[in-house]
Amino acid sequence: MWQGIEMLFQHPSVNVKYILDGLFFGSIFALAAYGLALVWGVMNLKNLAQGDLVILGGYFTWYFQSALGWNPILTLPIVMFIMFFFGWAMYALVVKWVIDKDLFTSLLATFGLALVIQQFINLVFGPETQTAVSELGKIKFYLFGGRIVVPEIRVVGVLLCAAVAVALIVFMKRSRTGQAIRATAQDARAAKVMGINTDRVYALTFSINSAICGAAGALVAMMFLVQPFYGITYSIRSFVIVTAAGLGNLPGVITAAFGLGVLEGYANNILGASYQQFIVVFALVVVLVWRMIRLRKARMVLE
Amino acid sequence: MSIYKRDLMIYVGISIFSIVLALVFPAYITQIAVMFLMVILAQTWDLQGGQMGYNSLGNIMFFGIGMYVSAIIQIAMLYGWGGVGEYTSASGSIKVEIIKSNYLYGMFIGAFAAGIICVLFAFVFGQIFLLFRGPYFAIGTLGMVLAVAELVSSWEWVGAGGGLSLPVYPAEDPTESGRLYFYCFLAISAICFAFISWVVSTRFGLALNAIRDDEAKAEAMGIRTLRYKVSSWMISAFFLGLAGAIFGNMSNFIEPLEVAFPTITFGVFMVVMALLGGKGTVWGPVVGAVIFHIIKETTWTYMLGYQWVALGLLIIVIVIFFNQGIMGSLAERYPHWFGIKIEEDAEEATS
Amino acid sequence: MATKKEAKSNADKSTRGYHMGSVDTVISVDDVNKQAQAIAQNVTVADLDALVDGDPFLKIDNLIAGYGKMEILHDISLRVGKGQSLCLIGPNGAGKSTILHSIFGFTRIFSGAITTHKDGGNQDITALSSNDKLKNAGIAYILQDKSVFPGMTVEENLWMGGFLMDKPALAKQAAERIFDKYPRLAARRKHLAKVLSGGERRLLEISRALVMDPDVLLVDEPSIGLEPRFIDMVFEILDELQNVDGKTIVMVEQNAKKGLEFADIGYVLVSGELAIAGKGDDLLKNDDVGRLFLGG
Amino acid sequence: QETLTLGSAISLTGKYATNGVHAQNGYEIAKDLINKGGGVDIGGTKYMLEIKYYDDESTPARGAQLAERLINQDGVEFMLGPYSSGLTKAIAPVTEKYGVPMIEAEGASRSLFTQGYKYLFAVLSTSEQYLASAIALAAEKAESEGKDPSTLKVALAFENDPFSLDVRAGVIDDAAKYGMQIIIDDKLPRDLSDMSATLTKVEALQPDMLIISGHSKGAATAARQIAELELEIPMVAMTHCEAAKIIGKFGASTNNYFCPTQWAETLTYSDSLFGTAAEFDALFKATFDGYKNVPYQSAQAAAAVMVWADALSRAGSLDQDVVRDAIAATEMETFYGNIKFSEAGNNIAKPMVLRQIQNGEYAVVAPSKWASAEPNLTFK
Amino acid sequence: MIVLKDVSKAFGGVQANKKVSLEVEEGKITGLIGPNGSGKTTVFNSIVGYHPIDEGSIQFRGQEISEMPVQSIARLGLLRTFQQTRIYSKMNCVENMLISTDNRNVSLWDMFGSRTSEIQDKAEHLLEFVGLYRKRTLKAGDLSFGQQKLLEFAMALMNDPDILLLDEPTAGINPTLINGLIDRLHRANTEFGITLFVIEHNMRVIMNMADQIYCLSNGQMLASGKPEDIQNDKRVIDAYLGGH
Ligand SMILES: Nc1ncnc2c1ncn2[C@@H]1O[C@H](COP(=O)(O)OP(=O)(O)OP(=O)(O)O)[C@@H](O)[C@H]1O
Ligand SMILES: Nc1ncnc2c1ncn2[C@@H]1O[C@H](COP(=O)(O)OP(=O)(O)OP(=O)(O)O)[C@@H](O)[C@H]1O
Ligand SMILES: [Mg+2]
Ligand SMILES: [Mg+2]
Repeated sequence: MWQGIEMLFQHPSVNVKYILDGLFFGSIFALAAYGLALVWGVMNLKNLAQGDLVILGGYFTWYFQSALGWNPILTLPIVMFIMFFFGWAMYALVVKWVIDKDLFTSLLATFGLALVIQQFINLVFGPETQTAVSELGKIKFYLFGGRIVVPEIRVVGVLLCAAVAVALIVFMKRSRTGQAIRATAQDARAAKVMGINTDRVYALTFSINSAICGAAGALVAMMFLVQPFYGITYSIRSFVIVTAAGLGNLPGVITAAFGLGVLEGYANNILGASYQQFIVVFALVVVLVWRMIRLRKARMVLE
Repeated sequence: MSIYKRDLMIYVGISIFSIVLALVFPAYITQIAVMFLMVILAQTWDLQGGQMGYNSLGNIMFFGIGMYVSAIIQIAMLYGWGGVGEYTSASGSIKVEIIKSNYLYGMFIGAFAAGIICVLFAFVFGQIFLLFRGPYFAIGTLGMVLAVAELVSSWEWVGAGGGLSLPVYPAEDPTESGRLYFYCFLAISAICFAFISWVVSTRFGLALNAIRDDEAKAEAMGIRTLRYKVSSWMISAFFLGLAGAIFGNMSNFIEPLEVAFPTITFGVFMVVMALLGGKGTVWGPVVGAVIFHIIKETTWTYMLGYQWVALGLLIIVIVIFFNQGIMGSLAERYPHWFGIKIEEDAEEATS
Repeated sequence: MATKKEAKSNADKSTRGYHMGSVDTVISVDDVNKQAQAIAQNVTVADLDALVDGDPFLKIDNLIAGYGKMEILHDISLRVGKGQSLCLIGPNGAGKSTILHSIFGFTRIFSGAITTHKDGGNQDITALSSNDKLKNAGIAYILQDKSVFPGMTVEENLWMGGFLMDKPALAKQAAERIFDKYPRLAARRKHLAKVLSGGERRLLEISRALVMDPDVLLVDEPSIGLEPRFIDMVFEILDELQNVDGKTIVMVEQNAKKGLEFADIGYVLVSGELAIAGKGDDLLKNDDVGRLFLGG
Repeated sequence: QETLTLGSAISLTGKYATNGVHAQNGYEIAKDLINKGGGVDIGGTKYMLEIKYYDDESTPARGAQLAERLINQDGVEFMLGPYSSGLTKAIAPVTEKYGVPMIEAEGASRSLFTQGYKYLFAVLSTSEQYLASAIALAAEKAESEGKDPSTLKVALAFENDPFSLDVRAGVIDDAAKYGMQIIIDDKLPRDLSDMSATLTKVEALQPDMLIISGHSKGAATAARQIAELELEIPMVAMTHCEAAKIIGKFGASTNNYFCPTQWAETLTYSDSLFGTAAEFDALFKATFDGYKNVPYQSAQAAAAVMVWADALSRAGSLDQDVVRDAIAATEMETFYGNIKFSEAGNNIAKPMVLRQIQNGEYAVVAPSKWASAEPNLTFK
Repeated sequence: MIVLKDVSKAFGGVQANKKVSLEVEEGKITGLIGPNGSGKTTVFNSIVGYHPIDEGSIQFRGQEISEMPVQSIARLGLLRTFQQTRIYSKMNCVENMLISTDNRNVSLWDMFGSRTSEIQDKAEHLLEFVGLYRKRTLKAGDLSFGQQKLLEFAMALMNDPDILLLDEPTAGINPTLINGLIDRLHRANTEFGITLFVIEHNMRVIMNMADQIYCLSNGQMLASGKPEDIQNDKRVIDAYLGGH
């Protein structure tokens, strides 16, 4: 532990590295978390299959590269497109029937969905870990005498994250469909009375989420690796981020995601890699307790 | 009160039946033992999830803590406290002769201590986690169990991620240990059933239901909600700790991530079972656990490779079509079985 | 029309807010139901037709509807003419809101038919989806409880009212027309709806329903939870809508005196069945109705 | 003609699914070939082999239950092992209790063979040997360059599971023997997909050796991220290179990595069933799609089935204790290597092999008996 | 019994209560009226501890309660009902009543106490009192809107409160049933000696019931006095009642 802390001072470039990596990885987490915040906010759906959608997107990316030889970065829109329709199908088959039920029904149904997706991937693509390689160059720069190499795909990730965030904000504020989604989120029954087809809005929201997860998955395949049963880590991170940020708070989601990325890096260094999940969760509990203490002062509860 | 007694009689009947079953088909004894474990898991989950409306995803933590506490105590009883670290780092290659009475004594002391320690954990954790509500509680407790599992798996003294082999029950007849664990699980599940059905028949049960239906209202009525919530968690923790202790002995080899804190298997199964049977009822979790266990063992045999798909689809179908669970649907159809009387008013009928 | 309007306005003067009066008639819930069933007349469709001015514009025939498996409405018929107003009263849980829900398509309809008489032809709207109801059948619904979009501005709320219009610009024009009409709203157009007071919200809800320029307005308890002055204001608005703009209004009102005074036709609903139907003023004078539903 | 059923709980889902399937393929190919050749002759009767599988979901508790089930309900009298040391640890007490002999091919942990099990036999070398030759090689190289081995700095990144921790124990012992300094010792989480924090430390502290073990995902993650970050480490050694298919995925960047293996197709072993190691390699690739290199997990699984066939025919009886003794007396050569069990049940006739990736191919560099190439290694 | 002194409360920019002072006298029925959004519910919430107040003091029988948590205040014998009715919807009426008993002296051990027939009798007696006896085994959620209001009222009585705060007890209830409710409120006040503090928009109700009425407007105390005085108070008429 002390050794890790010492290193931070002896090799200052390490700090830059952790912070940069935190941003790069945070942007992936942020993508998955946007999606979750969207379905949570609009449909009140706590989607436990979030991470599995990410992994599925990753597998499509991998498949296009390994079987068809397509460049993974260029296939990203295709993956998003496919995932959009996949999301639509999932909505029509399962999600539709549970959105107006209680909290746990949706948690459990999406957990069932997660199992099915995992096994679907396992049966179709096999259980092996897979990666997609984007043949992009690397950016190098020198700081504090150290050398920092940034694979370009990580920059792409950050840019994509920013682009999706902006697109989402514009879409929500400006487009009629976005307005319909917002209206449905605020009061579904009233939206119906306005003639909004809430069912379609839900389907669309879930599909957009699915597409965003697909994009995150493509990045995961290009930066890390995918394996059919790895979804849960991304699900948990998404929940941690959204819970910590609070609903309907896009800047909060981004901040929390980056914060989490950086925190994981430092925790890995100081406590050791095996405490990674512990740190994620511990951060969540700390944030929740802190928020609760503040609310308690206001004699309110976290609900 | 009468319903409470009737329920107990039925449960005693079931216990006797399963003892007979286990004697007639000794080959299935382990599976029946695990079935009773499932009953315990579902029932203890339901005390929060069903009766109190607090959907915990982390109850499995007590199972794991119980397992480790009992394992360590048993080892310490054989090798002394100083010997635990040595034993774990040697991965079981240190052996002492043990005799049956020794083993049983260790197991019971270990199990009881496990229960008590779990109650303490529930008390402490409850002060924080039971202040969260809705999804925050569910996600918070999920995180809690993942974190505890990771801590345990980095703790060298208890064997870290490498796991821990336990002393083996010294019996000549290989089927004897199966019977032992079967009776243990049967006994725990019976006591657990009796205790939980008693407890929900008292004012305590009403308070839990009130918290489930409207916690803010309960608070506004002056009910000390936190006290009830923590007590309920402590009860569940006790039985989960016992169950975990016995399951550890049954498994022989324990390891943090998959055996002791199996969050995405047992941890989720307990919820599915309670929902399948009907949450918030005394019998729902029991019925749900039995049916789920049978379905699961069958699909694992006949649908090899697809069994998780089957399970996933099963969960989806359950939540979509049996939102009330089996007992819930029955209660709707045959309310008088459940003591719900709709009093048809004579006066109204005549006028 | 004009003469009628004057008459109405005069009648309005008699009741203010929740009105005053004695509180001596004490009847239990069960007794109300029982006595209501006792005085229930066998209301026939012919009776209903007789109350209508001209051709019925909105018709319900033998409607049986409910939620899930539960049947709430048993064989309900309803008739209201163009430009008329109808008020449903009855004890809590009688199924008043459920009738409005059924017209707009929020319930499960077991049998029966709902038709509108539009552009000279009858249109069966029983199975239309809610947005077709609004778009094609010209029916707008004002819900019983809060239904503004709290996180949107007043302006945006009105635009949402025109969500089904072909072009967003049309919705904006319609919103401008409404702002011209109700300066009280125009003053707050950039404010979020959640900061409005209860009365302003109700006004927003009503005017939002007007963006689509519907023929029929379904209004559920316009006065619930409102302070006395607002109640009068809301009824004035409704009055104007009916008598100046010629809208057809079907309304539910617990503040029954006020509702019946306002409406041309009154129906009394008990346990999902029509107990009494009559002209609003006649029902007001009916002693049984007064005792059972108006508080004596 | 009769059938004889072997039972096995194997990981078809869960974290070990990749290697579980490799092992299952190994069992299948050997079983089919033996059956094609007329089955096993036991005391004059020809028996066809059959294997009953259950999916243990990579969880030990489930594995133990399934072993009970195979033995009690399905009446299986002879067992094949599961994948991974953890699962084997859970199943061995059960087979031991019932006196069911089990020949396993995938549980390498040393601690399995210190428990005094009588019915457990393993065809593979135990895990502390995995990377021992890598350490020895490094020490040798350092000396030949005129450096003191004790100046070498070692970085370790091991998964937190029974197998990898055992490998780690072996490495630490060996490193201590040469007095090497361990400057990084990270335990990797189970759901590992990112090691950049560890690699950042590596970059900062510049160790001479980086040693990694974390099943397939550990190898894949490390190979990718070392390349991405352009780390220059004189020596990189990792387990599970073949299983993770790192050459195919990361190409030239994996050159010079050292990979321990239980077996290689270039070894000179042979037997009458599969022929030479190379012939096994060819047959396996022809039978199962998608293998560029045959993972040793499959080879040793096949060898375990061969040991069964051999021992059963020598026993000439289906009595479990007779068969056990026959297994204990095994002394045979297979395409996979020589097999002879110690008192404790592990195979002591076969050394581990260390290979290095050179020009996109695996080349054996140690032990010198099979070495086909000189190790490419210089310390700065 | 309850004394508010200069209580202020703001939500963000909205000043819901501005230096509100009032007194509720023991054994009497006190009314609180005022336009929508004038801060009536906010006064209730401040008293029972739903949010902290910005300034001022709230005393109950001379004890400062403005910083106590909700449950403790309730256990002093100060109870409220909600504007949107709140009952335990999945429990039946009797159970709703049983759990509403006085929590002032519940010891750790009493948590597991069984249901005594004494309490059962009291519950049934009170259900009869509000006219719900025949519905006692029905799930509370299946009751109609008005019956739920009555049940909530009965639950409050079950608790033996010293004072009961009622937030629009008659909103959305049929006028004739309102009469019944008023009758019961009167009886609760005289027979059980419970002090009542009532928010109402319905003048027919409040004028017939209250001994003393306070009128809020824009968060400030506009007027107070006997019903007749309030009814004729020019300010109240302008701000609230509208011209008669
Ligand atoms: N969504 C629903 N699901 C099931 N039952 C419902 C639903 N909504 C209403 N009900 C039931 O239908 C019956 C009629 O309800 P409805 O809302 O039409 O009454 P109402 O006459 O409008 O009463 P109120 O004056 O209280 O508004 C009630 O018994 C109610 O419990
Ligand atoms: N939690 C809150 N957050 C923000 N503003 C609030 C909150 N609660 C109340 N307000 C605001 O405070 C003011 C007073 O509200 P309050 O609920 O006390 O009014 P009221 O007198 O009870 O009105 P009504 O008769 O409509 O029930 C209103 O403007 C309201 O919008
Ligand atoms: Mg209604
Ligand atoms: Mg209010």
